[in-house]
Amino acid sequence: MEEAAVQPAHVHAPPEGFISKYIFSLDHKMIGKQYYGLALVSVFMGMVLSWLMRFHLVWPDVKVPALGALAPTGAPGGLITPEYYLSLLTMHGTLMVFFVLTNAPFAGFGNYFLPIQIGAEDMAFPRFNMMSFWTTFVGFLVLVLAFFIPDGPPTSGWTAYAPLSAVGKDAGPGLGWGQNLWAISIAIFCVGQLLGSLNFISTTLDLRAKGMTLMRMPICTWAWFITSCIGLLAFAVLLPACLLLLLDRMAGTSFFIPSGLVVSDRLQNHAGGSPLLWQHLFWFFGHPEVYIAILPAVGIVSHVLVTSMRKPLLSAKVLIYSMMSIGFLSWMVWGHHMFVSGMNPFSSLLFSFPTLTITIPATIITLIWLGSLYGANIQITSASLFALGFVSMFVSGGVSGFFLAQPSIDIYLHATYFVVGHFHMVMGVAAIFGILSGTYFWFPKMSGRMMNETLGKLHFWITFVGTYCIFMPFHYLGLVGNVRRYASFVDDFMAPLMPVHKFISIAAFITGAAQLIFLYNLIHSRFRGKVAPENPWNATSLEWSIPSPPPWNNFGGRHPVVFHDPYQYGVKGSKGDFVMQDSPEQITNG
Amino acid sequence: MASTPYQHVASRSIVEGSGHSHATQSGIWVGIFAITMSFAAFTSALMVRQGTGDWRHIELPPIIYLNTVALLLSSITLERARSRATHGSRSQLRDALPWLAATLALGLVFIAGQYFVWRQLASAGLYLATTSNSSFFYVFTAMHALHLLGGIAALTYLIARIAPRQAPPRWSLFEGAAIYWHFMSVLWLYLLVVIAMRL
Amino acid sequence: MRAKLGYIVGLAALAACAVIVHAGPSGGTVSGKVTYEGTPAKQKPIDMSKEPSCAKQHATPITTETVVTGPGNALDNVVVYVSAGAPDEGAPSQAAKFEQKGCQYIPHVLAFQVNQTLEIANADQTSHNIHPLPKVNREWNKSQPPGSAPIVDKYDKPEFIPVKCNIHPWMHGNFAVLKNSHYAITEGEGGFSLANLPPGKYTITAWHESYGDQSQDVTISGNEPKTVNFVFKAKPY
Amino acid sequence: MGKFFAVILVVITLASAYPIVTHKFVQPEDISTHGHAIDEQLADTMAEGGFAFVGAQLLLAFFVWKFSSRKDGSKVTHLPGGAKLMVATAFILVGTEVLALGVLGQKAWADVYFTSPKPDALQVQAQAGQFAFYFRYPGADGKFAPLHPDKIDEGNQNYFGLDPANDVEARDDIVTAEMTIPVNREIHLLMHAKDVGHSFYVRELRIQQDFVPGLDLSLHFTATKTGKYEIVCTQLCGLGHYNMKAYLNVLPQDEFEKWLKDRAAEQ
Repeated sequence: MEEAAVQPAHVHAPPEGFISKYIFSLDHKMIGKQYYGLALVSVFMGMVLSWLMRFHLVWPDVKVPALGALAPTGAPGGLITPEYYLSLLTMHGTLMVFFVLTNAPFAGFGNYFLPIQIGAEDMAFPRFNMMSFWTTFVGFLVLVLAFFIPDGPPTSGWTAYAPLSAVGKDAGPGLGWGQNLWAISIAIFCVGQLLGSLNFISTTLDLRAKGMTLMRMPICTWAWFITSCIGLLAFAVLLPACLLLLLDRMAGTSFFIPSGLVVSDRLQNHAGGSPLLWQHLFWFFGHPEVYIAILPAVGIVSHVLVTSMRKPLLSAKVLIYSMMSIGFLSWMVWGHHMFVSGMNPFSSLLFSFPTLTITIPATIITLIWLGSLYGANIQITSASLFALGFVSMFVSGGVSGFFLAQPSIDIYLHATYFVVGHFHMVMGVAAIFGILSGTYFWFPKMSGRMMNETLGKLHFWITFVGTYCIFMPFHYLGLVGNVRRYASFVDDFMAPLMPVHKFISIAAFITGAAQLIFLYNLIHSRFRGKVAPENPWNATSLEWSIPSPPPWNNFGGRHPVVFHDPYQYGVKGSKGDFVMQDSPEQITNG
Repeated sequence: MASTPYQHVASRSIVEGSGHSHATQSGIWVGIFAITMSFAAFTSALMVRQGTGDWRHIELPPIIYLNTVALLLSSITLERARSRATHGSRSQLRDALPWLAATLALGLVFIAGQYFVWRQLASAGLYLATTSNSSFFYVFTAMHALHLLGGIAALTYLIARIAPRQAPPRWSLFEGAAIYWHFMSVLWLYLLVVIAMRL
Repeated sequence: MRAKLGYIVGLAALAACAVIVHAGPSGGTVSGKVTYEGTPAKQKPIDMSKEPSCAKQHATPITTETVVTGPGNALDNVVVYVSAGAPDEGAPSQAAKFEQKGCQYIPHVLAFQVNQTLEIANADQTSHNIHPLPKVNREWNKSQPPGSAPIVDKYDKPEFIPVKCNIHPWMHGNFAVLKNSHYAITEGEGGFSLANLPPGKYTITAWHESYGDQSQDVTISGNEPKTVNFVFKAKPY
Repeated sequence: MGKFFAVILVVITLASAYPIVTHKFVQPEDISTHGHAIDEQLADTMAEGGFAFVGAQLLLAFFVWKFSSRKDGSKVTHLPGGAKLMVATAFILVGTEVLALGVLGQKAWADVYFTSPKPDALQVQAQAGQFAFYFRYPGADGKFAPLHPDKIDEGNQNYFGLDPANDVEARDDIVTAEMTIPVNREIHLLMHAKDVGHSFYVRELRIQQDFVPGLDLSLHFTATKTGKYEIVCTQLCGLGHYNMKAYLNVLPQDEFEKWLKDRAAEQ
């Protein structure tokens, strides 16, 4: 019966040959690694772009001949033009939000570990899974292509507000084919994510091993599941939005473009469109996207923390319910990005309350972490350090969100560096910390080798202090009224703040450089690292019950049966202070 | 935190047979959910856009109602096919074949019909960018047609698999395709109402 | 003050090319004066306060230049050129120079030949953005940070091209891309003179950015001087 | 190593709090009648948020200090009260705080958006376009002439698309690049976007409002202090965004009238 059930369940044969093993692989583990690799490439690209921006802001008249050679129109003679600054800004945001924060914690780790953690041999639809990655990859290529076209990369920011993004090249460089490529790339990306989310949901619902009830799933599995539900809705809305944008740009429709616009002395031939429509559609995706980035990190970090604490969380259930309610609330708050956008002021109030309410589940999550640390026996590893760093970042970024959720304060702080500081901390850096924590934690399982702890810790200290040095001052600048997305501050109210900007830039260069330590550690350990045992962290979830790296069908044909809740730590078990999920032994509290 | 061994080890994925047929089912439903979501987005766009003036109603070519009939018929024929092949054994599937073919044909008729509708509007001088109404009309109908092509592909695949000297397709695939196809009919009815009332 | 200087520099450059190009058999000369009748639109002072680095270069604010007049109803910035009758000529080797100084285009109207090198320089402390708006030629739109090298370009079809700076909306100028070297731009007294025209029948056209163009035919048999005058109708608004 | 983390975190926390506590970075002086409400709201939020920030970070640091790599390793204990305590804290502390602030905050918002300008408010129209603001005063007839996008001619300073040839009303409209207003007089700002989205941000006025193409919004405010302030665009509008600004001159009533007369002469 069980055999009959699971034989067809193994939907693909062991991969033979390079192509089917490494390129068009159906194996969720390889696909997970591919997503992670794509994110790794994107994150370093995005980081270099941010370096160029920070450099241009503080040393606007210093020539960078190399850059001049790379981008002759964008940086003639190595001087970055204002439009190229906006291109860097747009590409940085798009790469980071879509191809890093969505790919790595969700699609990357999720693909690799969700099936294993629920005791499945693969995703429900391996072919969709493969398509999902390669679609995303094409999206990536289309986006990057924008660097190499005469028109230059798009310049309308990652939010691509219409009509700037819709009227075409008259509005400025990068808004011709650059913007087309952006919209096409994001549309393709949406398709990839939809396929992925569909896969995650079906897999979680239907391929759980015997005994793996929903409440016995590890917290990160839950996070991925909730995230895929959010993603399914979010990307299903962004896709139509991008299509309509493309129609406005290429087919002359007027969904987002009103009549009577004069751009570059040219009267635009459109009528009756609504710029706010784009903002509504975009933010209806955009805010949930924030949680698509952060929830998987929350899950990963909880998973790592609980393992390093050697004791269960105060309550995994409460944590999971809090994540759910965040996911649920995320659908009622998109308008808080539009307080000063000309939306009806009454709706601003309607949007501000659910936004403020999100603070409650977020606080619960934080308090659960803190409360669980009490009386714990924290093992300090690179993984747990990044997890603890995440908690700190999550608090810092969350608190500033509390300011922006209030329309009255947002009148002053909207579109200042305060906002930039806020979302970089809570959505950017925090999520990155989650990814890094997950990397140090799962690398042994994924590669069969340990990462170098000394380098890992060095990497942590520089990154942790560095990110605070970069993003805390952003808040101060915002309080003074330093406007974001400015290519330069000459002849300007903001010019006196230049010392702070210099400090930030230097911190950014150092912190960025420190990431090379990580890259080196990653590559070096992959080949030279010391061989990893099956369960190096004495962890309890299913991924640690199989060899490192796992065989192509995860459990080698075995069908794990689950007997316990995921985190049986601080107990008297046969192996030590923990009992694994699939071990039938009785649990006696220590 | 303590839990006794063998406490609720039952989990539907194993007990109720193959998790994968379930997965196909829930996959289809999840997909349907996503599609619904994006058409909801299109509709809300229409609502917002309607508020901003220049709203000129368009004359719907009557063919569109014939197309509707064809699509609804296809759902019926598909049901006939399903009742023929209740458990998906080879012979039952063979009996279902003509009905499947009929469904496929009706689907193609619908697509062709929609094409004529577009031709008629174009000849009436209504193109994609002419008015906001025409824009929405083309977007709605084209997006639906696009999704229906997916269903047509699925039917073609099934028919090919049922053809002789082939391993019969998994029953769950058959059911999945059926659910999707019916959803396409429902979606079309919804769109037709929106189009007739709003555009 | 600086503006005037700029004019002279610009014109000197033009005169220079004229001389070199016409090192050939001398011919007839067509000269005359461009005037207006009626009241031309009032030229308003330009407020550059948003760009302090430019504003402080102008003791008194400069005015718009859409209709620049001289004594005796003279109309300046009119491009007078041979629109028909003269053979097309290859581009001269010198570059036509267009400068952005004090957030103003110098000269306001720049005439040069098809495929002649065009050099656009930024003499200001701020980034400018040059956006010529051609209809038949290839369009481009580039920014020029302070201290960066001149933008070099050429146009391969004859056209009158409005030029604007997106960053400083008041900055507007004109390129006159012409088929041959027989052209002049009126200045001060509104006078012009097209020299060295070999015998033949010519159409002389005068183009003004606000008042459009006028043409007159003239036949030259030897190297006698001919006079052609143009009168444009000025509109108060 | 855990203790080191605790120390670093404490340092970071105090260092982060220092500039705030010592008011190193504060918003410029408020010159509006409604701004104080926003400032108070910001101050309250800063106090409560700051408390939450410092509290949580220090607690984290303390726990990591105390409970990392312990000698008596295997013996883990649990927080008395457990999850219930945490949930209760979250709801009671944060919940009430959030709602309180939420409700209070609405007052400041209402001051700006839910009141209509007095009939005697001075009407000024602001037009945002790539990449400059221009302002229009109705002139002697007190009427704004209609706008004709096709008539826009920037080279001729016709930024709004007025048609003086045909509209008599247009002939006395005063168009300026600086916004000059009388002190202590309510201003009714009519906002019009020429091309793409822009925003009207005056820090000292505690005013920020987007220009939405095709949707003419309006604002009203009263400046209580003479001086020259920066009006900047805060909505990404293209390559010149960073350079899109104008100056706000707040003058005594009489000087304002003189200024307006001089501008009228220039038109």
